[in-house]
Amino acid sequence: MNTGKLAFPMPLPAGVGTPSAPGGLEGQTSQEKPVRISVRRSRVDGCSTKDPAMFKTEELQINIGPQHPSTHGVFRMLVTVDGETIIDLKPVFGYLHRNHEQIAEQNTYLQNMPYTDRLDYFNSMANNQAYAMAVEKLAGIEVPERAEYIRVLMVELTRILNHAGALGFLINDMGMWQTQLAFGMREREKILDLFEMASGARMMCNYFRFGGVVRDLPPEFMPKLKELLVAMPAFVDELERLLRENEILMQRAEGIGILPKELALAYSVTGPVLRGSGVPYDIRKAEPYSVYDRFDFDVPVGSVGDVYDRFLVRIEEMRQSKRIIEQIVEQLPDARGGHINPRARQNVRPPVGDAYARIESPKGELGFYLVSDGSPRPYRYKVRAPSFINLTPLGDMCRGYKVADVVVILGSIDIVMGEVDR
Amino acid sequence: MTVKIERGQIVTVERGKRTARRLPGMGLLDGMAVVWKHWAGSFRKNQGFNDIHGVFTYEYPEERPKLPEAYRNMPILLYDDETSHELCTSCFQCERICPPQVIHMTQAKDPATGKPVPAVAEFVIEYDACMSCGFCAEVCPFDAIKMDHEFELSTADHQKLTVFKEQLNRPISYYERIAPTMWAEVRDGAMKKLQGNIKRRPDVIGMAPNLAEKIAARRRELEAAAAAATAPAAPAAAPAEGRKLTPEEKAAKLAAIKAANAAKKAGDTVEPPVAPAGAAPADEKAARLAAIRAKNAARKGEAPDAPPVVAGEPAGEAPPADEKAARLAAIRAKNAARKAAEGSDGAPVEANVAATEPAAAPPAAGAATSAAEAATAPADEKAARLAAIRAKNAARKAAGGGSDAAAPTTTGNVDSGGPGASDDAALS
Amino acid sequence: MYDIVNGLINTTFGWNWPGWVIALISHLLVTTLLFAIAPFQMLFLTYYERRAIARMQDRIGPNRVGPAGLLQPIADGVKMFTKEDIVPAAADRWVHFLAPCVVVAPTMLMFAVLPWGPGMVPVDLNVGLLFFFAISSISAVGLLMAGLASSNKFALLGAMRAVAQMVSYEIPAVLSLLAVVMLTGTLSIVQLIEAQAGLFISSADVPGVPDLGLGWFIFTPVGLLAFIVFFIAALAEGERTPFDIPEADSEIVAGYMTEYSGMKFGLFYLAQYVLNFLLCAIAAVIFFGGWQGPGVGWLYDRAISPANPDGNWVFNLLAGFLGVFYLLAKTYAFFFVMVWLRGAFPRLRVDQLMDFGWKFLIPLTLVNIVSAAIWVALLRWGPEQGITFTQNWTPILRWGVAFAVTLAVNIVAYIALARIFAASQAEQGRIDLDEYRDTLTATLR
Amino acid sequence: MATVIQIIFGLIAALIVGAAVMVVTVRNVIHAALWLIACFFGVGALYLLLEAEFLAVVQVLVYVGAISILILFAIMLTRQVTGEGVRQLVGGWRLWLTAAISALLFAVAIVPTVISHSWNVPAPPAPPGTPEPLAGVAELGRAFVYEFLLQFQVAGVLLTVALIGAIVIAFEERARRRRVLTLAEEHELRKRLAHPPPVEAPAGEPAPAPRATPISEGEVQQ
Repeated sequence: MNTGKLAFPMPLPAGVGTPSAPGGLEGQTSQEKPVRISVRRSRVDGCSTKDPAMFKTEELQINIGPQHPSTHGVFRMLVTVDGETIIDLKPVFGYLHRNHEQIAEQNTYLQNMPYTDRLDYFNSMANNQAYAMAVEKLAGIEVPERAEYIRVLMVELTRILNHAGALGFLINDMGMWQTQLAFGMREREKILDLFEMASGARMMCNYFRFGGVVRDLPPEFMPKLKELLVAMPAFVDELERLLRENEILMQRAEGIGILPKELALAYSVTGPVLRGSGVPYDIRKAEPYSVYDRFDFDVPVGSVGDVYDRFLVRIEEMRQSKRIIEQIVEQLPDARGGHINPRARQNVRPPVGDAYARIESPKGELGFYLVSDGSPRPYRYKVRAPSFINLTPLGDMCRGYKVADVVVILGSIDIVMGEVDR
Repeated sequence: MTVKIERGQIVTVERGKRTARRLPGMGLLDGMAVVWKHWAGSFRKNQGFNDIHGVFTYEYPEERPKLPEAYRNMPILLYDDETSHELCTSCFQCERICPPQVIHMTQAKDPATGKPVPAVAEFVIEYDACMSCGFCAEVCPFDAIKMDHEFELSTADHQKLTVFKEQLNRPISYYERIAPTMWAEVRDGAMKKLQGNIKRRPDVIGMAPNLAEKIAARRRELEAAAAAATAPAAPAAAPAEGRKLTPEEKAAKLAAIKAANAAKKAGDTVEPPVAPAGAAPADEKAARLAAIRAKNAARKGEAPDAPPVVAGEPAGEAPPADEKAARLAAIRAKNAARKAAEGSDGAPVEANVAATEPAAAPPAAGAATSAAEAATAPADEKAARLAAIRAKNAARKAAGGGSDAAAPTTTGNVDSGGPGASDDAALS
Repeated sequence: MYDIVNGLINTTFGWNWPGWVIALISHLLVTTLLFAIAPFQMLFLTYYERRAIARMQDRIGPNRVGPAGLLQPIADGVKMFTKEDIVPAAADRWVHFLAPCVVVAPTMLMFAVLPWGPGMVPVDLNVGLLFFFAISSISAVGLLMAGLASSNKFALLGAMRAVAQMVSYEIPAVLSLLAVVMLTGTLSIVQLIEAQAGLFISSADVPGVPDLGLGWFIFTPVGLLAFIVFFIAALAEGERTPFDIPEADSEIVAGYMTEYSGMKFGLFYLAQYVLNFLLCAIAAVIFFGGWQGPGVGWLYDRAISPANPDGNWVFNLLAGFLGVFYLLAKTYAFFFVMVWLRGAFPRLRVDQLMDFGWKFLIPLTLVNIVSAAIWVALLRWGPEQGITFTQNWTPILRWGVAFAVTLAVNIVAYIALARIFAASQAEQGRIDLDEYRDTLTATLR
Repeated sequence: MATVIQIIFGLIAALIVGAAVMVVTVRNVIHAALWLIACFFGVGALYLLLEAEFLAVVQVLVYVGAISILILFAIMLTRQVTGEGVRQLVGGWRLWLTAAISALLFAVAIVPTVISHSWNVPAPPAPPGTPEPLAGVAELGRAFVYEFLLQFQVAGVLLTVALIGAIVIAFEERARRRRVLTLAEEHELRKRLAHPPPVEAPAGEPAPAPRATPISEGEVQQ
């Protein structure tokens, strides 16, 4: 097993090293106590009260969640505040634990496919792809070209819908009463209509099979997709016009929840959160899987690493996804092969061994690690869930900000509790 | 910062305001303009995928969404419209693949030989735990199980969500309507396989139970076939069935008398009554009654009482006075017994699901109704068994009376009637 | 109302009841009327808001109960009434019980000075404007009671936020109105409206303009800036987005209302919507002429009024209807703007809200008061106050010069203050890390 | 009419006195503050009854709307709100003594006024031509800037000084306040402390290079 080694095939900006490199940052995570500093400084001599306890304020512990409107599921944050300033924040989760990995070890490989839909219920297609890739790697199943194109198309659509939803929820957390969320949901519904056409279900798609996808795109799919591609830039432009330069949003987002890039690497966050911190790490570029090496697209990165950067990176990623989809629409008719490898069987029985497959899911690096003992059921099944890993720096990111910023920072991380708790 | 990389570049997103031209507060006004545009555009419908304005609400109960063919909600079973034969052969593929393990089925057996038949006896899907993954429809080699488009399944009664075969059955024409191209792809193969399977299905096994008239027609067909065959002159007296479908004794008695008359007219030898053990009586009283009657008949050494015909059938359809009639009565009794057995298994569910059956499935009548009626009555297994045992004992006694040797061979099974049994009787 | 009742009882029936009885009867009648109107306003506004914001979000909104969903608020009200009223075990029962009453009562009292049409004012207080805001500040006490009595941290936080916000934003609201008070020289709301007759130019400033009821203060630079500031402050007072921090559901659940259920919760809701209605109405009254509009003045001149006792009551009726129509149209238009803002803006953070109020709005209103003084000096003052250079100007010229000067002052002040405010906001988050260097070194060892 | 006014006056006076009594007797501090607000409100109503509308409104605006809120905020900063288990400062005969002394002091102030006042109720109608009483806003303002200008200015300066003082204290308090560094600030500070930062990465790590070989399947499955 050599999967722990992260490769950085892209030139990194100055000052960014490999994950565990610079500045003696090892272990500099939430285990340490946060630094609280009180500087005693008397600006007006003689006016200062000598008694330090006189203005001492009391720390207050608040439970935000598990029943709270903006914790994105059953998630609890144990917040210690001084006034409105956060001194400490402990994320508490596990309320949605469903024993996913253990269940998966009781099921056959194919039977797990619908369960992966339920991990991150916003991006079932991406989950399917990661799992299908892992099993294909393990069992050595070839995927025809056309199937790969269809898969990439679906995952890029998923990325758009996830970001549309995530930005909507972020703005909703900021207090804009669901307007952007409704707009995002409108686009999401269109994409879900496409998913429904192809796979039969809107959210729990269960569309991917080992060696391809379950059925080919129906004839009415492509015209609809082309129509959608007309609406998509208009939607993103409108989103930018509505919010990008909105002074209130900028006040709420700029400089809030900064995650410096060295620490982002040290926390091993991935996805838009990492890219928002300025690290150009995208698995689609770093380790092109599927047919991603055939498309032109850019990797947007932020410069500061705050909520605003993550917001902008997501907007830009929607544009890039749309670019990829346009290229797919062009190239798909020429793709060879059918929608599924005809030799792929339903009941895979991979040889003894293990495999780790990872993709750039909309939320970050989604990996499936499978160990086979030669039986039709996985011996070990492990999910590397981006929501879970991206949640780890939450406590540190919130420290020093206000209570109202917590929900914004949480929203900018974009978690789905189904994936965090599994 | 932009860095060229392979097929693309790394772009640093541009932060903040793009232009310094603006008065403070202009960003807010921009946002208001966007919202205004949506408000002003909301007095028309959303035009489609390339439109980002206009109301995009579906006013649901009035306005139904157009579902794509591939849409899948819950699994259903298909049967052929013409022959009313179910496509399912109970190959257990779906039961095996189902991730949450909510599909259960039993295979049908030939009543005469006890061998398995490529048809399904009972098929249960727990809709409440089904995750609509569609694997069952995918793996089905006979295209018998398909995914339905019906999604309004909400109910206050949790029990309703355990669904039995009567409620799962849909005609092929229904599926063809909701998914024409998907059915067209598989139609030929599926129909060919079905034709092959029909040949291997004796009697009315494998026919959709909710198609009463079809089954009746098939029975008539079988009847004709049986009449054409030169059967020995020892038609089986109908076994005294251990259960009765209707609590109304009058109808039962009428039927019994008619059957007995018919048998007498035929002047056949005495056939010991046989109680099918597998048949669960719908009603304790009726079961006892039947048992007592069977006993009496055995003692008398006369023709036993014929099975009470299905309540729903008019008296005019009562057995005609010849040996054909006796056979028919036997078959009917057997079928009724089998159905009652199924019916009593699914007792709590069937009756109410039958009411919720969508219009696509023809309303159950005849046999199905009787089954449903039987189901509404509390099925008391103990009483049924008791009755069966009593009937058997009575039969043995009758056999011991030296009337015929066929009695010991008749087990508690349902396969006593018909020409085979009477052949045996004749031989011995 | 006194006149009507008096006329009815003493003149028509000839009963000759004493004056105080008639006063009592007429006041009771007015009070009953207003108490009936207020909840219906609230019911309608909730429906109106939900429909409007749904349209902004490409939805339809409530459309099931009654025609076009009109009965939806009634259904909600029935739901409220039938809900269980829960008082937390640790709550201060009496204070918990009294808090909604204390919140609702002032909003009802505020109706006392609101003129609905020409001659249709319950009480014409000579300090009506001040009364309006003095009374509205009482509801802050109720909010604080709710927060303190609930023994819930979210409720406490919400109450503190609400009260801090209300107290802070009262200052810009009152100061912005002060500019208008300077223009008219009265605190009586009725006189404020009467001063807004005319045609784009207040008839008080330029005598002889035709009375079309359009001499609204919004058409003066002073009034415009005052209106902007007042409306922003009203948003904060009424807890509307972007200032709905006290009940920011994504942060502190429902603020001070967290522990309330049933009709007590409904009372808070009622108070909030009635307050919003009143704030919109008062904005319409002060800056948009209230019931003033084309035709009302002409009709009222022919109606029975203290100035014209020989008028025709039909004109009373017509003027009343037209006036009420104008007022409600303006009020609902403002409420639509409130809804519009709710659909378009995220909410501010609580410290940003305070900064915005204290560091931007209050300086702006102070500048506006200066420009109001300039306006008054240029238009009204003469040699006796020491202003001699305007002596020979025609009224129109005076008006034009005043307009230009105050506009320039206000725009410059707005841009400059916005820049300064933005710079201060940008500066605020920054800290000098080197100050902390030693402490951190000590902490690390 | 006069009877009605007297009845109303009686009610308001009862409210004021009753509320004032409750303020000092109630144990719960918050309840005391709320009774105090009721007392303020009664005083405002009394002003209204005296046709001093402006004063009444200002009383409500300032006392009910602002001062009472201030008091409640101050109470929120105290630890013990309910007052249970709080030992009273004085008790028994000493309490009565304290009350007597207070009453005496109050009497010293009030009795001469009561005795010297001519109690002709109702007030005689003012002869026509006398100016309005000093309740109107305009008169009040005029009096402030003509008659009592010095006092007005002194009061203004005093308030300004108090405001500045409050700001100074607040600033000092802010400087003294515990500051929690955010992650980015802490990181920046650590970087500065560790200056110069160690540049080279630990050996064995792959050097960043464009298009490094992706992890191959075989490598993964070894």
